[in-house]
Amino acid sequence: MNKIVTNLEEAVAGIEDGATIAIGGFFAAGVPRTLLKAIIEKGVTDLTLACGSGPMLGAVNELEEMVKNRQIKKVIDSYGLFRSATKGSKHAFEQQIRAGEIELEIYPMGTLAEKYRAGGAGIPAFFTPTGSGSIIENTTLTNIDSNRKKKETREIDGQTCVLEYALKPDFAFIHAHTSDYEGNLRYRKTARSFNPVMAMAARITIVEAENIVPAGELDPDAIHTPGIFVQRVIKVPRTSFNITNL
Amino acid sequence: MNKIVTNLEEAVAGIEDGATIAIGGFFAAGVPRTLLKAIIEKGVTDLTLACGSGPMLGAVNELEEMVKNRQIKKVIDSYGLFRSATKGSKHAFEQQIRAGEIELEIYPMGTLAEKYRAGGAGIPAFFTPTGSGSIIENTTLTNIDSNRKKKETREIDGQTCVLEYALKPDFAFIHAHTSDYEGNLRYRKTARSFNPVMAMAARITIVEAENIVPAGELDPDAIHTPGIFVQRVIKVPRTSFNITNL
Amino acid sequence: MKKFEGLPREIIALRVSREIKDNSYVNLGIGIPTLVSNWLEGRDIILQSEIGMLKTGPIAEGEFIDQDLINASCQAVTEVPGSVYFDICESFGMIRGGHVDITVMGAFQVNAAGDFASWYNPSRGLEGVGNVGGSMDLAVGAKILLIAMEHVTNDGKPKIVRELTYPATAKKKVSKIFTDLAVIDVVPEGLVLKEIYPGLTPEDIQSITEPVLIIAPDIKEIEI
Amino acid sequence: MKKFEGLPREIIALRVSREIKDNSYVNLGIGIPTLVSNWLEGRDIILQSEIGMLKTGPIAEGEFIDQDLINASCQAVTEVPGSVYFDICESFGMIRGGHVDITVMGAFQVNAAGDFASWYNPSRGLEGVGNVGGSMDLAVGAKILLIAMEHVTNDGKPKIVRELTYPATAKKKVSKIFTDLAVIDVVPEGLVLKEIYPGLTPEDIQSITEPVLIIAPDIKEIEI
Repeated sequence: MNKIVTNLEEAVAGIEDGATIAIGGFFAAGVPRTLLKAIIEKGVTDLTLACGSGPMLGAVNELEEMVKNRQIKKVIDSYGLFRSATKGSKHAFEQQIRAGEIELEIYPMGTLAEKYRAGGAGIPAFFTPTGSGSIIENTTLTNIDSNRKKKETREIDGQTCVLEYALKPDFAFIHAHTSDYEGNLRYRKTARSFNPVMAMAARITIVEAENIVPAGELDPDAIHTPGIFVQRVIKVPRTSFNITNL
Repeated sequence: MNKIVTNLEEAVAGIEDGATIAIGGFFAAGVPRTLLKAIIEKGVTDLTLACGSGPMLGAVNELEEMVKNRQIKKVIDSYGLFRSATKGSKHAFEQQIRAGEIELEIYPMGTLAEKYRAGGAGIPAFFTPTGSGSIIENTTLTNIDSNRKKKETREIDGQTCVLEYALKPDFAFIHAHTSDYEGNLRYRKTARSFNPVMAMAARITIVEAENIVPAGELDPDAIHTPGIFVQRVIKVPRTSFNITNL
Repeated sequence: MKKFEGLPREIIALRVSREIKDNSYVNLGIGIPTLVSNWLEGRDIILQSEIGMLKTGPIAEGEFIDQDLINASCQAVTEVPGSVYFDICESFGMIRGGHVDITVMGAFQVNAAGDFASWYNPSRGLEGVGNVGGSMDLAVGAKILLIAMEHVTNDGKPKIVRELTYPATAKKKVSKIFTDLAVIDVVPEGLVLKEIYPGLTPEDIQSITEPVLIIAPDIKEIEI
Repeated sequence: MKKFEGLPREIIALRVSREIKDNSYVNLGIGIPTLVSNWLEGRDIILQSEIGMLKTGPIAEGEFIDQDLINASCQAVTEVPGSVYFDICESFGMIRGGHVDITVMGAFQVNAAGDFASWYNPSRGLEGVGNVGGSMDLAVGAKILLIAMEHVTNDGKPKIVRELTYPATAKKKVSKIFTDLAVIDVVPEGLVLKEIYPGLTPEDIQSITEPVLIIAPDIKEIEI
């Protein structure tokens, strides 16, 4: 079952305006930069970037390109803004957010991780204590007022819990260290983070891998993402980058 | 942080009558037989064995011993009875169940897996579509009539879903292939199954490992259960057994 | 009721194997479904086993038996290049999350709505406290659910019924039924008889099937 | 209000490190909490980083920087024997599931009930759409939550307040507060002043703290 594609156009085929794309990685680590470049090249718009913890702050050049091209309709994240308020307020990304031209929807990181997992694992909804006592228990946190929805809460074992729903992106962009031909993946160190759970959650999972090996080369007891979750794999070079962009 | 204990008494210390113990493994594979022997030796009673998919049918000698000693109050499982109805009806275990002397509470396997995960991951409750359209959507499935409770259901995205709650055992008995001194674990092949999720769910997780190595010997990218979930580890010999007892 | 001779179980399994396209991830249940694997050798099809394995290899024998390597029916199996192991949560994430392309299960009863019963035989007693195992998860998560079973019970009673009398595994999930005597599609309009055992007539099949069958315009003999 | 000189941030971190017993799993938040790690060398304490790492080693510099190895603050870090990597769901399973023994976080404000605010500065605008990150998960899952912060804001306003005016991270979770001027226990009865900066009086601390402090009978100087 060969999942290797040989050019970037093929890798991002079928992604249309309005698609929701999960973007793997955590700040600078494990971000699928080459696939982001491919989607910039492709020029599709009205995209929802479903992130986990600021991968676009890590891939800041790609973010700036997408903002300039006005490709982004919405970002879902737990840490979507530059850490420095001063840096943020000067940045075109945050300015589009402040102008309501990009929607930013925020969840606690663990809740967001769990929403992707629920989407991948066929769990339509779950109760979490995270955010109880905070604004999160009352409303969706978004800069587009009309999209703020009231949250359902319930007391379970003396703890107020928030009902959250599964999140199932159309596509996932995944950065892996190694893939075999059948899409079994290994990640490296903290570049793992959101990549496995997003690979599980998306309808079509597209992987950029630094290394590609034949099936049987990876230890079957040490595979992080089984190939059943992966639809396409493309080999990319290992490129170095600056890890501090926040 | 050395978690190695050197004798079985120490490994099962603190387990009292009435405790709930999660038992890892799936039929014959990955079952913590040595720890089961230790609990038989210890002689505690009124135990709830929280299983996943018939580990006690795999460890049938230990099951028979515990049944004979009347140590078991309740078994939670997805596949708790012998496959053969004829074999089952002749067996002391099923006879105690039929007499209402042992409670058997049944869940679909995936729901049970998810209940342990929820317990370990701090998710108090979740909705699952599994069992919709079946008896499971109406009631807890148990041979003790007075313990049958009505289930809550809800339609989500056109699918009837059942609300299930987290399961947090007092102890977990785990069989691992290798542990390091700090309780980081590797399992081997299909002996993994319920072991990682039960290790995560229990208050006190006790591991029997076929191999023990110093910290740093295991590939940090290939550890199945991080040591934070493990309280005690004891080295046990690799013993051969018959894999077909069902 | 008349008793008809039909396909042996192995050949029902062969017919099912024809239904599975290459590049599919497949879960095979206990019984006739397990036999389907015998017909998949050389095919580009990956078997998922709910114990926590992808690309399950053939049954292991003799010195190749490894006590840490079994399938969900507790049979010793083998590893092949590209096999992967994972834990039970990931396994049922695949199953319930709809990542398995084709699920093949046995059944006690199926009805025209695509409901089926497979997990509990009331003759065992215990008021339904039986071995659910992974059956309900497999059923609810199935994208395409194929049922492989004998057309009638040992004592000749229909298993394709108007109303289930055994407790359901799931409702409105069955796509297609493969028996020793027929291949039947489950569609919104009801049951469509597509293929029949050589020498039998649609009336023969109807005589041992409770719901009224729709006869496919292109009905043919079961293709082996 | 009077402005007092107190411990430098590094020494607040040292005091916090004394509070952490050996054999603990610890998560350190951004700010002063991060500095605690400098005082843990040689101790049998394992740091959890929410990006997906246990036993995070010291900050990496120069040729030891690895772009695949950062902590949750996006700093290059190192691996040590016994380090483990895992995915984000497992990481927040540990955090929310109560497996981390001690959590140290910074705060904008804390009150006498143990509520605290740490994630959003209203001056940024955007109506609370800010960087929550893992803060609410860490707070809700904490077995013991220590707050390490300056006692007052840059312009001398109390951060230990009667009512939070910043949006809360979580409620009734703080166990103990470590500042440059004092160590304060949060108990059901309120805030107990346990340790003060050498040369200051309880009245000095009260003068820059909104809720009425209970003075511990065994009150002493902050132990360094």
